[in-house]
Amino acid sequence: MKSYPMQLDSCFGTKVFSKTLKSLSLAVALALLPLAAHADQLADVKKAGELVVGTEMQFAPFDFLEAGKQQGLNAELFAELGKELGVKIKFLDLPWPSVLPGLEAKKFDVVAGPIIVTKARKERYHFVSPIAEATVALIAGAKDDSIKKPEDISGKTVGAGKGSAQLEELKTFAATLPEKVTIREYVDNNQAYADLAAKRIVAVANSLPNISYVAAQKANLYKVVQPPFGKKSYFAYLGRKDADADSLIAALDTAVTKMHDDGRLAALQKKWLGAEMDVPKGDFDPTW
Amino acid sequence: MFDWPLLQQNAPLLLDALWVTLQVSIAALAIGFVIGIVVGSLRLSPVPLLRRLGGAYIFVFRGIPLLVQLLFIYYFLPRIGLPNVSPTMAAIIGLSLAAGAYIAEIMRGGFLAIPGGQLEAAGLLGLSTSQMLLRIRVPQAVRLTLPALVNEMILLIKASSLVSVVGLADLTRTAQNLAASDYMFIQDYLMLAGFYCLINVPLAYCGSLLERRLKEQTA
Amino acid sequence: MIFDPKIVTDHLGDIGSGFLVTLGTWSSGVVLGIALGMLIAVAQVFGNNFVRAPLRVFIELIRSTPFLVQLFLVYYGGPAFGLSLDPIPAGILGLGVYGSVYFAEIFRLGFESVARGQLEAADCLGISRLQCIWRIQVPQMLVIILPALINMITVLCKETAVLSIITIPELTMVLTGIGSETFAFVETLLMLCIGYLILVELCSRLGMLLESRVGRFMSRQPR
Amino acid sequence: MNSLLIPSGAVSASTREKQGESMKISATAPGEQPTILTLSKVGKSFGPLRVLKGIDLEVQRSEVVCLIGPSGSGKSTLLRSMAFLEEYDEGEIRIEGQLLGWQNTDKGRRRAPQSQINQVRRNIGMVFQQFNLWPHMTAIGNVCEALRRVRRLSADEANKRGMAMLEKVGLAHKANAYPAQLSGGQQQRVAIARALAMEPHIMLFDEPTSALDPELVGEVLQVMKTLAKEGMTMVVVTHEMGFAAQVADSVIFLDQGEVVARGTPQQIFHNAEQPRLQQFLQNYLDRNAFWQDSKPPTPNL
Repeated sequence: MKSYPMQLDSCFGTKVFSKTLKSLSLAVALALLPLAAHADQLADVKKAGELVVGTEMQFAPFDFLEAGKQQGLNAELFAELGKELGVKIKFLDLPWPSVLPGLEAKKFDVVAGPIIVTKARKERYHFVSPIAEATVALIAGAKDDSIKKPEDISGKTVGAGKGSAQLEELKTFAATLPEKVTIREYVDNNQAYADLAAKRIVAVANSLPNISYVAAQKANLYKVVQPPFGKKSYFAYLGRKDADADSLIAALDTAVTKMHDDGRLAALQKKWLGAEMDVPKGDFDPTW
Repeated sequence: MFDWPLLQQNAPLLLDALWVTLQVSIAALAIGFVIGIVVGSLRLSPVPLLRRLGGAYIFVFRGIPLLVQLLFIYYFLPRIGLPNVSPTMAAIIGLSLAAGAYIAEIMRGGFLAIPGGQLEAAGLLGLSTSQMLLRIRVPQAVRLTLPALVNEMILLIKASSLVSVVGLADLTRTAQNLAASDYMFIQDYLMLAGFYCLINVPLAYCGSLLERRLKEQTA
Repeated sequence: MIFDPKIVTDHLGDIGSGFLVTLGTWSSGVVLGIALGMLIAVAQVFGNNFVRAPLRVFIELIRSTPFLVQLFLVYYGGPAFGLSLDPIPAGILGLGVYGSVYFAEIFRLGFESVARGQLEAADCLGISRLQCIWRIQVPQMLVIILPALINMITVLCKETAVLSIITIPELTMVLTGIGSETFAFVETLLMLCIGYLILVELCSRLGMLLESRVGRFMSRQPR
Repeated sequence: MNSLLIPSGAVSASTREKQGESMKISATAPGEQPTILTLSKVGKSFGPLRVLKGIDLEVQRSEVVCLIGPSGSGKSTLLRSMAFLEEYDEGEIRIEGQLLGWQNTDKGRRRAPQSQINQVRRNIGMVFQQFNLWPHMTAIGNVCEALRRVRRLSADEANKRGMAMLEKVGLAHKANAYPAQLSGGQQQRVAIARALAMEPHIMLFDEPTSALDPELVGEVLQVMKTLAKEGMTMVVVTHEMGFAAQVADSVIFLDQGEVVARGTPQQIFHNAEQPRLQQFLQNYLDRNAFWQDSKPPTPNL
């Protein structure tokens, strides 16, 4: 111990502290400078021959691993989009809270997710046409008879993914119930499902496609609480909202619409989400 | 409650991920070691400004959680015009910078443990400051601090469980992904713990062996 | 994009409560960790091999695995073994157990650092082992181990960031939450840096104060 | 350095004996055994190395015994065995008739319970080469600790007795100083006061002046001499031959774990017969003889 003490740093006086703050604020000031470079993102992607997609691999049935291989709707849908654009697709797996900051830092071209289109998000990001319905519902314990309809969560503890639109929807719904609902926020949904199995919470709020898949996989553990409590909403992929990104999003939009028309999208929905879904084509106004 | 076929299926995937974890940890230890020597000797420099500089480095990189540092490097440095690095590079840079702060403190302790007379003797023989650092101080300090450095390696391997926030599929992230699709949370996490032990328990054993040997030599 | 102070002022209440949750879980975890660590160290230094061997295994297992993994196993795996804890108690327990093995190692080195002769002198005077630990070894080793102790306490401070995975609304959870709600990633990340630096700085200040107090007898100057 | 050499019969032990005679008699209360410490066939091994090879020794009440010998002769081990700081593995050590450290059972002997060891050890005071003061306590704190925790005296009582003990070693004015603020000689005097406070019947000194700068040796020896005069039973391991010559009633020369010679200081220092003892004394003289050609300085004790 004596030969390598973990010494207290006596020199960390206020002066150094304030200096540090100064240099940090300098870094911030630099960060605020607008980026000068103007380019066409579609051209860049085509030049590189590769579209980099940020996603989270813990979002079945859209993205998940099976025996170490990526599976789900996203992989197959993007494979089609890649064909349309004539580029290869490269997926990058990140924990959900890192995905949007990563997009803004230009770590990848688009975000798969997919994520629910909301008004606030539409102001910040550029969405591609929706690919699935995302209305929020509850999943509860298979043998829990106390939860038969969404209103039964009144006075109980419920979970949702941290920083998700589903969480916001749940909060809004909970506020309408007679008794206070305790809401736990999970870094990823799977921990919420685990806690549901451990009976710490009575239900988890998530979009219908996700919980339908989970309940189908583990019918002995979970059941979907019908009907969905949320307003009708949709899942979509998204990109950055700046001038250079416009060309790329437009190209993807065209490709999705094409898949819409020729039935490829419907086939994928049926394969992964259990049923065809009626989703708006092109731009639409989200309900919230 | 254990599902053996699944375990056999997942084990090779985790083994691959363990390799990723080891690669970034070893790279970070090597780079962190160099940073540690520089910052550690700055902390002992006779020039007050240099001492301050070393102190500030340690203050920042030891005071901010690694998770936040990693996010900063990955997402915000590119915005201020610094190169847009790959996930692997971001993980290595983040881990090295933090490891450098800890190793600097270890090395400072090691440098201080070298009797001053030795340096006076070296100075009288005409060795330059850098020669003294590389030929006399570093070799001895490393010998003295080897157990602490092994310990630091263990801490680094554990700390690397956070690198998934920059998009690197390390051991922890892989296990989490597996758990998310097979819903065997406990089994997958126990396996994850087992894989960390696979590396760290032998390392810890080496560390205590080295510590005992050092104690015998100096006693 | 501009640093928007409104992000901070709008969420001042949430940030404050996150700060307090971090402070609370951290300090409780530290107290628990030090108490457990002291017990482990005493058992290791004074116990026989039947006590020491299992403790050694426990220490190695805890030291070899990331806190994140341990916390996950305790919280999500606990119910399978009949241990169903609420997030905050689980977090404090996890933090305390994780810290305890490091504290124990620090205390063990501390015990070893008190010269054997002093214990022989106490032995000859008939002072009991327990009295010897409490009156002679602990006060002295405190001075020697204080820097290492403070270091470990600051490490635990940063480990509290991991508590968000078991849904504890601590500082990291709150601020990243605000980040994804308002997309103000820069502001929240900076707030995180500043928040933790304040906590760590507070801790080192306290440590220095303590060091100058408990170490007075080491000085050659009369008071 | 007033007591280094062996004076040729000047201040001898016999002189001191006469001075202390009356006190010694009064110190032995009627009915008490005159023999306070008995060692019979005491042996001790560290692994294959046998450091004590069957030592027999008796110490009478108020007797001062000095143990001398080259380093590695086993003299410190022997002294530490008398306080059971070393577990001797053969023979017996009895203090006032009680067996120290072991108890005999049907299955042979085993270590006595700690309470019993402490019971026997109550009668022993020990002074160490390295003082072994507790650095986080003041001088008076060191002296009072065992009075409070073991003897369970009240703070006032302990303090009163502690101050008396510090007075005795001439350090009452340093009562509130920490060990780091005291010289080596002062620290050793505090250590003596600490041992004396427990009113031991026998004091063991393990090279009490070896760790001191030469100019500080005198003050410690002075305190020990006073103790001897007052009739304290003492066993002293020392390299201070002058002290042994002046104060000891008997001197024991140990070499390689055996008692090679024992006798009065006169017999040991002036009429040494054993070659090993002669060699030891010659080495000692050679090392300390700075007066080669002139007359040795006269000791003024």
